Amino acid sequence: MSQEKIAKEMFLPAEVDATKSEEISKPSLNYWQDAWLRVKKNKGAIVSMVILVLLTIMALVGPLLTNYGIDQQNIKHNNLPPRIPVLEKVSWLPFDGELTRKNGDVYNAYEMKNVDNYYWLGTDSLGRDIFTRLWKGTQVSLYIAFLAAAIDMVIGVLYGAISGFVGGRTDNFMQRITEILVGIPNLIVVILMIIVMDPGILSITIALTITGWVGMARVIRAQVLKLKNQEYVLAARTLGLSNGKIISKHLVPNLAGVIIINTMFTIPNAIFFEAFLSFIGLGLQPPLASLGTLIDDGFKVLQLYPYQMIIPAIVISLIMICFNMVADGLRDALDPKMRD
Amino acid sequence: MASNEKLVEIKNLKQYFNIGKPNEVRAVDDISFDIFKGETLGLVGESGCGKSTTGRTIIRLYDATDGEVIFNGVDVHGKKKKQELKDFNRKMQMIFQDPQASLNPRMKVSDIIAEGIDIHGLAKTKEERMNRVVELLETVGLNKEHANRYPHEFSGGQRQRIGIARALAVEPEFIIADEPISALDVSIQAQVVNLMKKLQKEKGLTYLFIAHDLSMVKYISDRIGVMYFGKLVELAPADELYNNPIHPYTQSLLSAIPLPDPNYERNRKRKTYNPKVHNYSEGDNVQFREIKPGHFVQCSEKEFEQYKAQYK
Amino acid sequence: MKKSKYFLLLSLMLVISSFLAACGGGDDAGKDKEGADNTAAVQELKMLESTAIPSMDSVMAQDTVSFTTLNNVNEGLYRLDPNQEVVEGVADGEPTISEDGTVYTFKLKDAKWSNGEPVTANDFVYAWQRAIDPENASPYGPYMMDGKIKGAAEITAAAAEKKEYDLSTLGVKAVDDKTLEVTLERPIPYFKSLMAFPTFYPQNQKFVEEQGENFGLKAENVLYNGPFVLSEWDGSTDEEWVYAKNTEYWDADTVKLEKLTWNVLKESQAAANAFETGEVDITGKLSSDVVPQYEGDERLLNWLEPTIFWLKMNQKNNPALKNVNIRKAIAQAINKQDFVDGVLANGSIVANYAVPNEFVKNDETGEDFRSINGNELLPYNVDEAKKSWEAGLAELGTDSVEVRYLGDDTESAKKAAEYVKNQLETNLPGIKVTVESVPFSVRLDRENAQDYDLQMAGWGPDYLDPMTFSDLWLTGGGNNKMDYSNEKYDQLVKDAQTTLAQSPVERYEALAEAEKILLEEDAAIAPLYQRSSNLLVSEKVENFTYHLVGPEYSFKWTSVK
Amino acid sequence: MAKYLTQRFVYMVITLFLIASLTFFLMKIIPGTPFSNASKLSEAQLSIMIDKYGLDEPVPVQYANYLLNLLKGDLGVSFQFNNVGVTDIIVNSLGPSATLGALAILFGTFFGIILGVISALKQNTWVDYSSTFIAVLGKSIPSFVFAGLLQYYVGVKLGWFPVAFWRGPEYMVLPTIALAMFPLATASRFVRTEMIEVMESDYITLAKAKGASWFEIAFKHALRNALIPVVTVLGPLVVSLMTGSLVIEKIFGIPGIGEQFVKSITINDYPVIMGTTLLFAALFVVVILIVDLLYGVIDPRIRLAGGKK
Amino acid sequence: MTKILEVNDLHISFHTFSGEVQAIRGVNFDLNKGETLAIVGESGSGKSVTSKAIMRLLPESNSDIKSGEILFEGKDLTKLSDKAMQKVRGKDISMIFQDPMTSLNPTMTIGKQIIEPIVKHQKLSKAAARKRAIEILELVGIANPEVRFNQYPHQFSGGMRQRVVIAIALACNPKVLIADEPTTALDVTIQAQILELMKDLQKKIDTSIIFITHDLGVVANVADRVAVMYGGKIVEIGTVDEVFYNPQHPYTWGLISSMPTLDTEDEELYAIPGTPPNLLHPPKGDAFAPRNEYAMKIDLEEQPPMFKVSDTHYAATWLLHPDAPKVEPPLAVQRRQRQFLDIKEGK
Repeated sequence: MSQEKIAKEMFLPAEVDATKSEEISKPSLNYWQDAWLRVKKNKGAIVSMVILVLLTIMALVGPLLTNYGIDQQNIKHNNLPPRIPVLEKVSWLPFDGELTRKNGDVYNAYEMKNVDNYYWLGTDSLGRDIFTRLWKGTQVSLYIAFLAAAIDMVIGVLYGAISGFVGGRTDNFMQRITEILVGIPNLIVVILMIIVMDPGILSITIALTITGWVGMARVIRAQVLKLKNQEYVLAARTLGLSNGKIISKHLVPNLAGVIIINTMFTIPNAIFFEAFLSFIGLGLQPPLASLGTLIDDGFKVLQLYPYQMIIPAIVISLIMICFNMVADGLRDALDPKMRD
Repeated sequence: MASNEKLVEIKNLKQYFNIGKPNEVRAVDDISFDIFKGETLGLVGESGCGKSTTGRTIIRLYDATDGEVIFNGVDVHGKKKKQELKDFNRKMQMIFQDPQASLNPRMKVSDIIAEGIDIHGLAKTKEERMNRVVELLETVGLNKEHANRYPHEFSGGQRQRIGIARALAVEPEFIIADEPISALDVSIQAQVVNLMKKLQKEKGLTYLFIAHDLSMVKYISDRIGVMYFGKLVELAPADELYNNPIHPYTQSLLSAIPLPDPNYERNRKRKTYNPKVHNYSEGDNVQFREIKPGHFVQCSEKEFEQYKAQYK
Repeated sequence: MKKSKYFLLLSLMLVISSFLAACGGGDDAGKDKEGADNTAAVQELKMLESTAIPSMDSVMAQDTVSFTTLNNVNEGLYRLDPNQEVVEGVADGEPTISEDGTVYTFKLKDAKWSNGEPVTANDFVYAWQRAIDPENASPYGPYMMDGKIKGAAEITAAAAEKKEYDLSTLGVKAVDDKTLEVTLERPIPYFKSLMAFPTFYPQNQKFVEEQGENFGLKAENVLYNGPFVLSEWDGSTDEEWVYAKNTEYWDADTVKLEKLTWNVLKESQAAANAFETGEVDITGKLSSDVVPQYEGDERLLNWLEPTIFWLKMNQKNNPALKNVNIRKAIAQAINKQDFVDGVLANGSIVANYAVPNEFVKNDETGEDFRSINGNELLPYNVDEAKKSWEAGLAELGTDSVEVRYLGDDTESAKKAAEYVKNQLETNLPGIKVTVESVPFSVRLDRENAQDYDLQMAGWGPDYLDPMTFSDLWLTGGGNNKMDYSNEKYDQLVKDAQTTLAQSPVERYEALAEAEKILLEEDAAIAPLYQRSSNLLVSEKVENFTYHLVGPEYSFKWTSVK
Repeated sequence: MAKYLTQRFVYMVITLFLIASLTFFLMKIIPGTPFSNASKLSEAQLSIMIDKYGLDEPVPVQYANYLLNLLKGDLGVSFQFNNVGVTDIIVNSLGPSATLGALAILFGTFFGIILGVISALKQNTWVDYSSTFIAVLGKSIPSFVFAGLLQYYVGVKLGWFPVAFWRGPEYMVLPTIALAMFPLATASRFVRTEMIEVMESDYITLAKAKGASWFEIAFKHALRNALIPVVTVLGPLVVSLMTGSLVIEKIFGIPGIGEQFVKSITINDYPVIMGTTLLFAALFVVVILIVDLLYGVIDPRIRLAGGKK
Repeated sequence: MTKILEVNDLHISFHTFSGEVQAIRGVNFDLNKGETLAIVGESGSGKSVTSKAIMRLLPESNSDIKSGEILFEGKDLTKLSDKAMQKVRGKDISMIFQDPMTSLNPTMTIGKQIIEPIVKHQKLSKAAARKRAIEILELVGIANPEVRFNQYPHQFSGGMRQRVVIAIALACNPKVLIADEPTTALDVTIQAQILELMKDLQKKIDTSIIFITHDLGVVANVADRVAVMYGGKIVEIGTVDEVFYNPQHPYTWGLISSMPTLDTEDEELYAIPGTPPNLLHPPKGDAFAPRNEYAMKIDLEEQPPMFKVSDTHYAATWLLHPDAPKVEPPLAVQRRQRQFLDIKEGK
């Protein structure tokens, strides 16, 4: 046994400070820093976040990057496929300005129409630059989505918080109302609202939010009901904290995660719904574009000029995927159940 | 230590939930007892017996259905002005069971502890506030490095001590400890119990100590009350209760506790309790009666005579 | 516990089985799958339509699908042939016309209803009276008859004022079973062609009254006297219906086609797909997005429709549009050629006129109406437009004009809106166009209320005469709705309706003169293009017949190669 | 149970009443006329038609008449089809929509559940990632894009299935797939999350401790519990199918109610709009009720609570 | 005495967000036929992980048996195929969990849950299995078993549920029963009933029990032998009397003296200072050293081996090294050691 080799002095009492074991070696992290660390581990969410930031930046500056205006038409240059300098030389990339006819012939649309310009993502049937319109459309779609999500958030959080916090009869009454609201198919309400109101961004957004907030309200109410009986809230009450302060200091910060996650899921839904409305002809007023209207336009000429649909479809799918991934990632990161 | 001065008088306290509905619950059903200044009153019973509700009703987390809670001669319940309530909140505090749930995860420890200081304006400057927080942290065996941390970085025992520091921040006279140690590991329980005892000595605190761990309750309490289905069935000084349990439920409860003593365990005989044993009939005046000085039992008149004879 | 569980299961089963029942219902429609790749000898075809048949009551019908179906399963006095000529239907030969051209007497053939009863003159009287009867509120009856058939307008007016009226005052009567006499309000040169319109079809009184509420609701609630019968049609919501050859038809020998199956498919691309896979032999009219795919394809059938799209310029609200220079500027600032070539790309042509091309020919000279005025009234000309614009702005004393543009919310209408907005804003400095795309019904509503500045609208004729276009712009005319008024114009059109009614050459010249005033002098509207129809027709189809007014297609002469 | 159902029924009636009223008044606000040929009609004639359809009465009277007729089960007569009752229109066009919807929800939830279970059991493997990818795609690509692609590539290019119409089982394949993508994606995500949670629960550990095989654990023990929360999204899923079917019906030429609805909106056929809205709403509340009852079937705890009520 | 289960040098790690957590760091013990071995320790000490490792119930995705063997009747459970392991579970070794509220499947009737292992392992017909299940329900003291058989867990009280869980565990007369804190979630009176039931049943079916708990009172009640775990290791193991009356490890001292007995009076309780070690970064030497007032320099440097106290009693503390100075254990322990001598003499 090795113990024979142990030197005698090793058996002298050691200086042990028991309080040292109470020291915390990890750096101090607040909730958000901690959540951020978790999100960072989720590669999908991070990549998605970066993509979303890039898309948002592009939505803002993209329309300015070209020399073409959003509504600048050049009918002579219409229906041109994507062509990008340099990349056009790479034969396997779809940026060479070539199109395929129905019978399989491949031809260069730029040569045929005698066009020297480069339209990075091609042009539409009115000869407008798709690159410019794509980012404008992204901007509009994101705007609608964010606005819808923001309105949902405000109404939903307020409604849910009041219902949950006040409780009792108020809660009962408010719950009955939401039950009935839930009983109304939102598609119908949205369509009816859009018909009644003047068409446009605002009415679409309002229509989207008219029933959208119920989901948020329900989640918030459930959370508030749970939180208001948490011991730290009880503790605050025994300390004599007023209701208002309890809401602002204890409930709201703890609801933040849920609100963010819910909002993150609302945004893609709103984008999706806007696209859907465009498709059934209840979309924006021309010449304003959203991703939905762009896809709808492109869908009509899918077989002839596939890029006109595929490009906005890729962007919308990318936005949807990224929001979903980020939302998933945030849910994992913010969900206290996942704490180790 | 314990004096004869009554700090809290609980008179015919009732707390019913869902009144009038089919699922009406009589969580606390007409109980009365006093808590003397400087003592620790233990309250034991099985889960659902109403001991936590009693605590929460006393501190006004619930509005009592009926009855009075007289603190320092003033009824706590009923309509109160904001300032009165605030004063009351300062004097009576609570320690909670779940060290995880009792601290707001979004707040720094310093802010959690200082919450009461802020509410009651006990610190004039930021510096004073911080000094007070550090002082409290040190009182509960933590140090100022911990002030800027968040609750999830602490172990259960540490969190419970933070909870105690929060309660102490407003310098209360009376603390209701609602199962403060039942979620803690054995080795940590002793830390917390020692701390509570120490604080009681130093600050002359009065405790209502709610627990289901009878050996710990016996150790910390001067007197112990036993609850069963919303009623207080027995109340006596700690030793008296353990040595001469009168109510059959108390007897059953005591006989069920395993102790860390194999020899004792080999010989322990468990008694069972069946409420039918009382055989109360309609007219029996079942009341809380004093069998011996300081030893109260819930019983009918007949039982009262019987118990008195038995435990002379 | 148990019981409630089974109850729930049971209710679930019920729901599912009701779904399955509905599923079974769907299967019924799949009877006729044969024929898709049968030999050419089989005289069966499949065609697409954009909506189901709303009505099989010729009196109540008001849309092209109904008219087309009625045209193939029923017949009036006359019908249109593949060359758009009026040929005999139930009428036997030419009518006798009175001196003043207001009384027509028709002799009837021995035609039969599908229940074996003969088609009599009374059937016409009955149907026409039904059509004008305010009780029925037929949308097309008064529209086709008022001002044309004697007494029609009076009946409508009386009913609107809730006064008594007498249906027998309508100028139509059965002299005997085989002789029908029609009295007109005034001479109408195109009256014979009007008789090919389904509103003037006969109806068997006994049958209609027997059927009562059910008349025209399903295949079995209709009587047929045309080349085909509806062998399968389950009512207005049925999206599949079948024509079968009518062996009782007086001219059954001419009819080759045995069976024609119709399906509803609205999406043009889907229609083209179905055509490609051979599921249909003839598509419906295709939207312009799909047409370029078939550029140079022999199966693409293209013809010019007599439908013109123009910008109506409302002079009621916007002071700028009251200014003729401004109107001229707007009318001339839009590059129509680019639009029809680049955006529509479906064979539509530029319209610099208000009466369509290839629409009507002068009965006497055989010349197209357009040959008088040509196609250069108010053409695209940026320089002219700018000049007029400057002048107009100077007159108004302003340097900017804001106009609201009202259009439909269909894809192509939106595209046109975007184009027009862009053209105007590019070519006319200082103009600001706000586009308002609204559903069709809303557009009509706003047109009636004259709540618009510019309106993109189209007009298609219901009978073969330029008057259907010219009378639109009469002062206070029912379709004017833009406060346009020019006495000269009114006078010329009135003359054409009355004094010149029986002198075709002068009549056309008067109408042509009016058109010049409308466009060149007043620039009241800004015509954009004349629409072209496109559909895909399989190579095996022979003598596919389309029409320019009323019903869209005839299959009497169609066969399979 | 009976009391519970009665209570639910009362709520349903209230909801439907509110929707009926809301739709009615919205219809009154909507600009436009139901007469598609209004531009051709003279004013005299228009007034005759307005009179015939009772549109000249004061709005409250119209409302009262509407509600009265509704009570009698009479939804009115369509403007676009001559003399055709709205009830008939609904009855005739509901079949294909219901079939398509039912197929899509069955197909979608069935494969969604399978996909979800597999990816939960094979968490963080390529199986999981690829099923996640499918799910995200299914949720992200608008159904009309998906339908268009399916029609062109599978229908026209490959020629596997008919590209349009509604004549028999083979005609249902493409629209069902197109419509089922969203429920499939949603269900699979939900099942995955729930399965992962359920698989960590004590009773699953106990089942393992009993020696149950993974298959028994997944399908006998876990799935049913994982399905409880999934049932809550079934209601919204059915709605999404109703939403989706408008588009799918349009693209595949299916004579369904969604297509009918959109059409009646564009031509202001008030009675059809109101009738269809009511029907959708009624379907919706019934679906929600069924979902709640399903809840009881799957979860005995709730069944008891429901029974007590 | 025959060894039925042997755990040798078991090392288990978990892979978490923050890194590798060495939950079990070399655990050795054996279980004799018919005995009850109690494993005590605070949360995080590794007692539950050990028991789950025996059943191979650790999550595959993030746990890792790094080394060691678990011998059950001579075969190494760590090397069995999943299929073979399924045959061991429920039949040879079964398990009871802490929370009776969550350890029954809420959507399955009680009967089905009991029948499942019977049908699986004993290949009985449904009817026979049902009969057996009702017998077992009766055995664990459930009245009206015929009715109860078709009920769902939510219709049972906590104590009743735990009886059902026990019934499931004992359905196939297992050779080893692992009870993971089976009474922690129960009230004292129910706890007493369940403990009695378990002892009673153990006698009837002659099974060996590994009883995991942190409640020393329960240990004193049920155990034949006791293993004390700390920081992923067993620090002391011995018969119940040896561990309770003659503890050798300072941690055991702390545990025992931190609990008041009924005669502990006013004196301050002995409290182990500090907090348990973080097994993400286990200390170099004895894991208990930072909280050990008797720590020696070597404690900080090297992990102590198991020193033998008696044939049945071992403890891992350098204090037992011949070179180590003699130290005074806490008062409460001294009191117990005197009691131990009495007991020995009494024997």
